[in-house]
Amino acid sequence: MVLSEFAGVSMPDWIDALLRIIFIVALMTIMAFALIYLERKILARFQARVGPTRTGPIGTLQSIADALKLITKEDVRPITADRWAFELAPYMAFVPVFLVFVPMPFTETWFIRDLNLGLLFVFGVLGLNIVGVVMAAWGSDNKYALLGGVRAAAQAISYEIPMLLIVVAVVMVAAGRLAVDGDASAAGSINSIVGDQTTTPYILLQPLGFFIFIIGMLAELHRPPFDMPIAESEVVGGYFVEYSGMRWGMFFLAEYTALFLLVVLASSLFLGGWNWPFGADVGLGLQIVLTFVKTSVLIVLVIGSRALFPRLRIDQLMAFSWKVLLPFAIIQVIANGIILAYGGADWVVGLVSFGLLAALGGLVYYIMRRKQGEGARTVQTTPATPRVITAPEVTPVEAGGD
Amino acid sequence: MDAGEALLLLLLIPGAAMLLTILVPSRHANVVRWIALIATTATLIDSIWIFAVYDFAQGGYQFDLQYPWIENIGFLGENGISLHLAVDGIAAPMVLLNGLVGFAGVLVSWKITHRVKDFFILFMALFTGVYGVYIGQDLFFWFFAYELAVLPMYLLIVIWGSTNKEYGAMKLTMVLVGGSVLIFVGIFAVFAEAGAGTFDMAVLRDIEFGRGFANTFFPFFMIGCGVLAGLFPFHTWSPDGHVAAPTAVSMLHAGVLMKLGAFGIIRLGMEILPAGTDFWMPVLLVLGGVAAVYGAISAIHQTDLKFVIGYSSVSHMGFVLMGLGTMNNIGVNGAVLQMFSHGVMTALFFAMVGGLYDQAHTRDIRVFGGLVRKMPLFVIFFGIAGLTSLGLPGLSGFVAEFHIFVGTIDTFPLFAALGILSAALTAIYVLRLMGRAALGPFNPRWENLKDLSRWEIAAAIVLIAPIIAMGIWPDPFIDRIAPTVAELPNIDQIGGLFTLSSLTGR
Amino acid sequence: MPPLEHILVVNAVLFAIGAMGVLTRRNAVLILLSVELMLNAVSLNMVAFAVYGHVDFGNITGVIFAFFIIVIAAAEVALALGIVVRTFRNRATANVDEVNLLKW
Amino acid sequence: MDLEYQLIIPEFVMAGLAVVIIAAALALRNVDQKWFGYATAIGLAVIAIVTAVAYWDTNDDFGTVLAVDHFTVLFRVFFLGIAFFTVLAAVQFAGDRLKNHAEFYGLIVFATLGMMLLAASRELLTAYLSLELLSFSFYILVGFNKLNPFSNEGSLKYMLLGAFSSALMLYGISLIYGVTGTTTYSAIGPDVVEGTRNIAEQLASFAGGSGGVDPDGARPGLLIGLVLITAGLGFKVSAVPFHQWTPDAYQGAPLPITAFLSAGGKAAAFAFFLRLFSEAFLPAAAEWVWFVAILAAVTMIVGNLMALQQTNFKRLMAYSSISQVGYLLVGIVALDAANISQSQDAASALVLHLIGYVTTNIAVFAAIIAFYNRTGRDDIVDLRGLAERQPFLAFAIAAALFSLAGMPLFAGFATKFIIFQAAFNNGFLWLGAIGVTASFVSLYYYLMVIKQMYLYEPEGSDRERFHVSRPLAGALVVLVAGVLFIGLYPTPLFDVIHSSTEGLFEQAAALSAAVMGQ
Amino acid sequence: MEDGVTATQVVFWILAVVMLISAIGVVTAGNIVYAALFFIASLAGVAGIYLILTVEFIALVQLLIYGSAVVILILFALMLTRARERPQALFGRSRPLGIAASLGLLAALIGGIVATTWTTPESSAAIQPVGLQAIGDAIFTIWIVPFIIVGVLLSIALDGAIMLASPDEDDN
Repeated sequence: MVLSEFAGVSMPDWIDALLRIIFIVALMTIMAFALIYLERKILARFQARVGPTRTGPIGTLQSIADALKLITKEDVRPITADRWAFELAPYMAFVPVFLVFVPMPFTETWFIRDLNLGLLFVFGVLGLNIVGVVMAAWGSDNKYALLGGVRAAAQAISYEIPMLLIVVAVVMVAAGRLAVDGDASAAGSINSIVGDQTTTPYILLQPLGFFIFIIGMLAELHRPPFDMPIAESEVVGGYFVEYSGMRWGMFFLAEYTALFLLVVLASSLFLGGWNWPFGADVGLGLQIVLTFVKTSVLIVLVIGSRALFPRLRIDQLMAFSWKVLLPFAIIQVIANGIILAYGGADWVVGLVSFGLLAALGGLVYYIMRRKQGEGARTVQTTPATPRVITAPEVTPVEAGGD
Repeated sequence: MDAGEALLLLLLIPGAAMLLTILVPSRHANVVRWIALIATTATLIDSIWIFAVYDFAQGGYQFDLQYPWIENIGFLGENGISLHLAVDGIAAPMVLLNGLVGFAGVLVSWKITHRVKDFFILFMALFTGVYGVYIGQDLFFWFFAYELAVLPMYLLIVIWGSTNKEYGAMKLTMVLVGGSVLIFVGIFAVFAEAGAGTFDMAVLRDIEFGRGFANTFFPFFMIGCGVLAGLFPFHTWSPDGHVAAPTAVSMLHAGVLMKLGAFGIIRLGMEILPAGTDFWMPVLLVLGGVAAVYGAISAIHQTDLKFVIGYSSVSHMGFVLMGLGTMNNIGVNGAVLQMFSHGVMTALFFAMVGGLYDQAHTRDIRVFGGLVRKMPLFVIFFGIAGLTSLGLPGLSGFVAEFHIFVGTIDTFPLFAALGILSAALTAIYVLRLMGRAALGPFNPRWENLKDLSRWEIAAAIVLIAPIIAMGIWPDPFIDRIAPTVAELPNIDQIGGLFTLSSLTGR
Repeated sequence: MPPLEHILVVNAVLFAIGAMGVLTRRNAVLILLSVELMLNAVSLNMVAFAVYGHVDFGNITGVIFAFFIIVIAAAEVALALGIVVRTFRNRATANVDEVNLLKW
Repeated sequence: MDLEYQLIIPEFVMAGLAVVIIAAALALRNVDQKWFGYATAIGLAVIAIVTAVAYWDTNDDFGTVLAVDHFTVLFRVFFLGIAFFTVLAAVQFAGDRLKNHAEFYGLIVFATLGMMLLAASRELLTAYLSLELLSFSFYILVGFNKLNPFSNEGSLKYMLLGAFSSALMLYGISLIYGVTGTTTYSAIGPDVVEGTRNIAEQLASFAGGSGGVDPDGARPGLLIGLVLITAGLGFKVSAVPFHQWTPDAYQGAPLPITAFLSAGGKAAAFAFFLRLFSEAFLPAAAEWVWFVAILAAVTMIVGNLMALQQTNFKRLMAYSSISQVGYLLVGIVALDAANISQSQDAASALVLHLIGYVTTNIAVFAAIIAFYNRTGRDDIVDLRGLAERQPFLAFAIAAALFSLAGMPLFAGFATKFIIFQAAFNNGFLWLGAIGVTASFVSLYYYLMVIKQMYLYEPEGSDRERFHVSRPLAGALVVLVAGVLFIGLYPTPLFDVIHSSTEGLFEQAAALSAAVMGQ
Repeated sequence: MEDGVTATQVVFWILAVVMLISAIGVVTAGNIVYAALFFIASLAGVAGIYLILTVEFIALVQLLIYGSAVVILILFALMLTRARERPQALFGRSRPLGIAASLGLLAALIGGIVATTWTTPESSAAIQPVGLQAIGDAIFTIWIVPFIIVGVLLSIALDGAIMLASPDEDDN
């Protein structure tokens, strides 16, 4: 539909479908390569290095060289690994991410399909890739892989909840605004949400939402400072420690693709996506540029955070999600509900959300101050004992009174 | 006569005594005892009054009293369940019997020191239940009271009993409640079949039940109640229960409770399902006869005093069932008389045995001897009971058994012979008992025995009085019983033969 | 659209498979999975009825029902695993017939 | 859509109460934990009284999902009463032997909330969710003593079988929905008449392969749905053969929860059972009654026979409660499509027996809890000599057990008499006879308990007399008095119940009137 | 119903077969993790059928909720059973009985389904997709009480799971 319009010719459905798939694969590959290159470059700059320079002009072909290396590498499977789980895991991790492309609006008309439930689709499908992670973790028959997998799953699930709640809050705002135009039920579609941000990016209405979304995104992607599942110094490399060659590459590809997709989603939800922020209806070409500018900003932010922040402990990470983000997300949803139900103006929504964000910041600051005040002796440097793995054989407790 | 409140009092006084006792702290044992004594005295007076005032000239049910109880439940009938009380000529002596035995029972129980409070609570519950059965005119209430009478037995035996009490108590309770299951089913069948929408016996009596239905459900009542009356194959709980029970409970049990069975057969079986009597009463007669002989033979073999009396009870209740089985006015009359007579007599027996056992701590006949030297009063009273038991003229037993034999001769002469045989056997064991234990050579082991306490003497006198009264002047009883019996459905009138009531010119 | 009967038969088979799992498995987690299969069959049934019937019935109760069933199922999994974890902490097993202090 | 939220204020207040208790415990860490128990109890009592006063005359519907009629209000008060006594009995127990007290009481309140909603539901989805709310609370509560492997195991088994039974029931519901197109009781009713018409005939014609299936009438799916729902409910009320979880859950659960489970859980399931079967399925009574009757018979027989072999008191009570379920099912069997007033009386009889049974059971458990608080033991032999050590407890237990056995003076006699009479009246003489025989058997094992208390002397190192805490003793006195009152004069209670069951049969009455009119 | 076999029906049967085979895998797999993986496949099949039935919302909810829930499930299965280290008998003794019972259930269900005349629309054209708006409206008006109940229920499930699973100081 979209492509055929773009090409200006009508074509059979199957060709259309094929074209879309090719489009996705191509885009995904390019983006992944670009991201890998960018990350290395940006990180290097942070660390006062120059990064890859040899392959291609200023190292731009480095990613392709990496890919070639991976493809030609021997595919090793540990002898004790579980065959099916080990072999299938990369696909399980990869395919869901691949599917998430479907509702992503790169421009007003450039998307694969404008799903009415696009947001739900993104989260429903993206959540499945954790299955691949767990399969890999378990199938590798490696203690560190398992630890990493367990961490990854726990982390993903924990941060999915505040993220989803925030998306709900955004959808509430969007539905309230769209209802003015007559179709509130379109609020589940990402493109409609973007379309509504012609003058007001939702970051102004839901600053808390943006904050939580970005944090959640980092955690979902196992990006630093939330990279415990794959932290070399803790679990050697996490769930894909036993993988090599292209299978390892698929995990990597999946991760970078997911990064790109979530960033696009964040820019769509909060930064107005393909919109020029001052209301002018810009053309298709500029829309692409706008999308990529906004995503790039976020990408630099994400990559930069790797260099800027130290890694958390796993328990701190979980506590932060459950004890800080989740309550604030819930409060945000309730607040939105109350304000919108009583027809509050947009600026009220924004102000309240900003107030909540300030409160969150204040709370975190207070907690950190208090922790520091307690002195260094309470600082734990090792993660909590992974008792899940080493649980001793427990003899049944003697029968007796309660 | 319309003073039904007197009947209500029979239930209220012991009930109130029970509640009052619950409130008394258990350390005041004497208060408890006195409450019980006062209550039983009051009920005894009430019972006597009812017995005396019952207008035998008028006959039928009197003292009618009806209160609504459980209402508005569609399938329990339009009138629901009512608290309907009344006595007829059969119930009146039974009420008196219960009053007497209960009173005597309290006297005999005076010496109980273990958990006095609990004992009297349960005793009063039992006592109330028995009254309820005698005076209840509503099947629900009747059954309620019947179960209430059975229920405390278990605890009474288990706590205060002796000799294999766990077994005896459990057996007794299970057999009796098992019997009541049959009654329960029978009651519902009758209710459904009658379609009168009431459990009121007064109404149900007037309803003609089909022969087939009656033949099917008569045995539910006959066996269900018969179990309590020691009906032959189901009698084994009775001696075990008697032996295990404490004295007062044995008294009430043998003296009153077993009569409930026979009474139930009259009330539920003969009155409500008369059509079933033709088929089943001969069976009852045969079983009664067998029980009479079997009980007597068993009694001969026993060495434990209580077992002797227990089997003797079976035997005597066999007479009662025989009498009922004759289905003629004299036989049934005799059965009712025997119920009364045996009730008082066996209560006396157990009171005496209890008095002995408390001192001797054994009931083995073989170790006793010459007790008359130490316990003359005991021997006299025991003797009176024994002589009543073997049917000595001048004592109540004779009157009753004579009626039964006469009735049986009229219908089943052969069984009359059986009955007389068993009376003879009774003579054997009673006289053996007397000869061995009371007279005979004195066993020096019993040097320290004392005679009966005054409480026991009082109890014995209370019980002996009606024995002698009925023996020499049975008219007050027969006056009340005979007309009522004559009005029972399906009763053969054989007035031509000898009846004592003819003496009074009726 | 496939005929309603086909969907129902498929669901019945799924339900029966789940029931078989419950009845033959002895590991608590596996029993739980089997129960989830059964619940899936139920929600599919509900949705099928709602979709095929809602022209006539004018309601979408079945869809709502399916939604709630899915939610309940998730809660059930969470709670059941809490209990299983507790069992494992106490007894080091998750097989229901090794958990046999009480007669089964 | 206009929803009258004031109708369900008590439910909201209940949820609020639970949340407040839990939150308060987080805030007030230094307060003696027993005050949370007493606060809960007071809260429940207040809600009960206010509900009874304020809602008794209400007869209204909340949307299509809840009915707030006499039946609802009666059960609201009833459940609140159950919870009240449970909490009262639990205070000392929880203080001595459990942790997380506030959550404990909070979950009890939540479970009660589930019960209240269940009794009010007039729609299958709501009913199912309420049932799950109740069940979930119980799954947790049963395993609440989390370091005790028994508690844990009971919880695990209860949970797994409970989930299985939910699935069965849900499948049945889906079939019902598929056939009738609705999940509202009152709307199911008329369709059921159509759907189950001559099911036997239809099946026969189908089996005969004649292909002559009546195109608009053949709906055996409905019958299968009914059977599955009954089976699922059978699990919830623990009817044989769906009872396997019961003894384990009962034995494993902390004692107050065993009490609550046996009283509240059962009462709620039967409230649901009754409303569903009288409002929705009554017209098809002829089709399902045999199934329920067999269920009842088997339950009574097996429950009692299994109880005979038990040595643990909680397990004994579990089987005893199973057999009680059999008696209660007799009340369902007595529902009669053709005779609405008979049905209503049967329903009232069922509720009466339910109330009697629950009162009695709570009394038993309250007494056992008092005993357990002192001794920490719950085998039957441990009760030895209780009559010496604490005569009042022994009396309360004995009275309650006699009541369960259906002995006169106590609730069990009158209520069983009435419920069996209901079955007799509906032509189920054999079922009533089984019931009577079963309760005769039950007397045996109750007597075995009573024997331990009264016959033997106390054993072991602890033979002193002991005291029962005031609130618990007070609760026991009230309960035993209640047992006696129901046993001696059930009429006033029955009148109340009767007026509350009226609403259940309005629809059926209208239907049958319509049939008569044809 | 339209005549002939439409593409949708083909897809349906493919999904159904996948779903059922995976389901059989769940109940027969000799390894807990495999069972869980089969379960995911089965769930995906169910979600696909939801899509065919035009209820995308339920399909996505299915993926979203089960996706997460099941992953936790597998994790715990991994941690708890250590299937690799200690192979366990995963079937109870009553296996034949269970199979027989479930086959009986299946026969009864299929018999009932086939024998019943279901109310279905004349043609599948009459079948309209169930819109998200309709679902939302229904949940927040008619079904508000169930919705609230589910809310309460989820919180107690969460509370209970945490309370039960969390280690205690006297835990060994």
